[in-house]
Amino acid sequence: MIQEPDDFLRAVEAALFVAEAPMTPVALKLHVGDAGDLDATLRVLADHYAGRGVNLVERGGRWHFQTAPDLAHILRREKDEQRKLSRAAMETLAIIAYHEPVSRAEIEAIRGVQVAKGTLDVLIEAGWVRPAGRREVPGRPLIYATSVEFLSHFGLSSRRDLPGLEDLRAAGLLDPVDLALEGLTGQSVVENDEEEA
Amino acid sequence: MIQEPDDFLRAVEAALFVAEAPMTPVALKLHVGDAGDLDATLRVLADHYAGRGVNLVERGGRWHFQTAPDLAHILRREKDEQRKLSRAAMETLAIIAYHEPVSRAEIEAIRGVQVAKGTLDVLIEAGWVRPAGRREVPGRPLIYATSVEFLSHFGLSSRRDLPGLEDLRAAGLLDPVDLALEGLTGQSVVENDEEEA
Amino acid sequence: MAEWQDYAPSSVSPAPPSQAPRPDMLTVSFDHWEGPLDLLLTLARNQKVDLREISILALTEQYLAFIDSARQLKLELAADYLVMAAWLAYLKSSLLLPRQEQPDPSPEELALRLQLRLQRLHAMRDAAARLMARDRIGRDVFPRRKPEGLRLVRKAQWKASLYGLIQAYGQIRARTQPVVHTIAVRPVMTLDEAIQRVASLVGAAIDWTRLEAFLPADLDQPKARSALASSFVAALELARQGRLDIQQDGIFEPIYLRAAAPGGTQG
Repeated sequence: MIQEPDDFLRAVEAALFVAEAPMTPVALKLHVGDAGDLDATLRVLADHYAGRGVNLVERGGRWHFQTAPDLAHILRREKDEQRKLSRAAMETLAIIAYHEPVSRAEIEAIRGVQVAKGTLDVLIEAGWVRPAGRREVPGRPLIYATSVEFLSHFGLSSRRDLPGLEDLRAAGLLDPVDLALEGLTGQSVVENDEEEA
Repeated sequence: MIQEPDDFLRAVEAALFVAEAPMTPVALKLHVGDAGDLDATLRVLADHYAGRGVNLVERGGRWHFQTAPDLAHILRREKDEQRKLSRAAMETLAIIAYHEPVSRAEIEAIRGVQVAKGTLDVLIEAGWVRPAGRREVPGRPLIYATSVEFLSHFGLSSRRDLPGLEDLRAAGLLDPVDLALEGLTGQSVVENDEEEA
Repeated sequence: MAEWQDYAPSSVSPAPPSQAPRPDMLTVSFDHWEGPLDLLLTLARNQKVDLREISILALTEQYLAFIDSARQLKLELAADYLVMAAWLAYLKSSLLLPRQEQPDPSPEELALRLQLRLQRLHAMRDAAARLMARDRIGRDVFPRRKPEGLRLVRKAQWKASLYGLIQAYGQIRARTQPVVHTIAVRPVMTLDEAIQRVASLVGAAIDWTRLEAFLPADLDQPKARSALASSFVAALELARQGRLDIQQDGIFEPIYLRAAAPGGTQG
């Protein structure tokens, strides 16, 4: 059954292994010569690799090795990491949620500090914020809005569920005294967490 | 006889196939998981590829696929021509490999000439030699050793595979001259006594 | 011992060792050797295949002859070649000395030491050649030229709570809202009012009376405190004017007032 691989087959195998791109039989012959039946050898090789982790496939007359399609997850292994949103990102998200759609300049105006480049990226990567077109004003800035994932992550059925300013005040969340106190206890009122966004 | 490759083996095969550098079993496990006996699988794979155009080899505890050496002539390309190492660099590399860790002064003692400025740099730049701390003697000289890249480049599973290492060791040719002299003069004194007697 | 392999990388070419070991056959260019030890090794290998059997005396003579011929050709010789020549000349004369006149260390030991050094250099040269002859990556064996690469994608699972969100918003608003200071109009009893009131009431009080008794009844809290403070200051002012006396038994004790006794101020 299993025949010892002959040198021609070994050469074809090696040539395809090192190739930078899929190879036509003509190109292969430049390397491996004419010492064997190339078409037959390619078929034997393709058969040999058929059930393995690496397959030899032909696409548009060019041959190449590729990993078996069902193993894609091995090659791109994702590892979940729980990460806490930085304060800058949290504030930016809050502003988008309350004021959407907003441009970056508007977010900065409300926050009173610049929005670092990575901050919006993080929110978009998290799936909570999406670009929502451009504002038809000079410069046509991108505007941002929250996503459906945002609502589901925070358990909101709509943005209207967000507590209004009056609710916030009643809850003491607008109390400057709290803010000052938080500053004193070192809970980062100062905007030095931009870079960790 | 031939057993159908199982998914774990296929995964290991695919991971090694796409890997950009030789992989340790630990790194492999990050991708292929723990669903099988990795060491045994690596050996099965190495056996499977042993006679083929592509081989699975272990170098310094790391595994990679490479083409069979006898096929070099069909695979070598003009631009693969490597920068030739100077004789000084080759000897210095050999001295480091067979004596490691070794200081510059010790290399010079063997070669009988100073190690030129660029010689060690070339070897370190090639990734074959690395500084390996300092010798705790007066002056605390830097000492050098070979790297895992050295092993993979020269096709060595481990330093024990260095050609002729055991012979050289047995012949005392890796001992410093002083040490060898001690042994020899001890003997020669006896011989002289016998002659005189 | 592994056989001594000829070491002849193409970049270096002293005269092939297989040729007759005549010193003048060596190309007289000192660029070929990496120092005197290298030259000595070349000479030694011309003499014997096994370096353990070479004659150091013969080697010394070859080296000296070689240096001499170079001198006759008026070649520039690096200092270390001459140093080695001098040392070998000394070694040669010591080796030829009668035994009892031998200096310490013995010339035999020096010769042996040189031999050991040559053996070691030769061994490493041999090892280097064998190392270079191995199947080297990129020359004899090839990895894939364009591997796709394994990716370990760290996917962040961002954590954030609704409370954190609205708290953040509250803090932005609190931080960025202009702070307005409103000074509330508080219910107070003015000093003038208090002086008038205390002055009129104290006239009616013959005996010591507590300060609080001079305050209007049923005042609410802020006004009551203001009235107390104003009345106290009013009492001080009236006392200064000599219109009433103040008495307090100690700190925080009740303060008593009465109309000023004619002619006396103490109380």
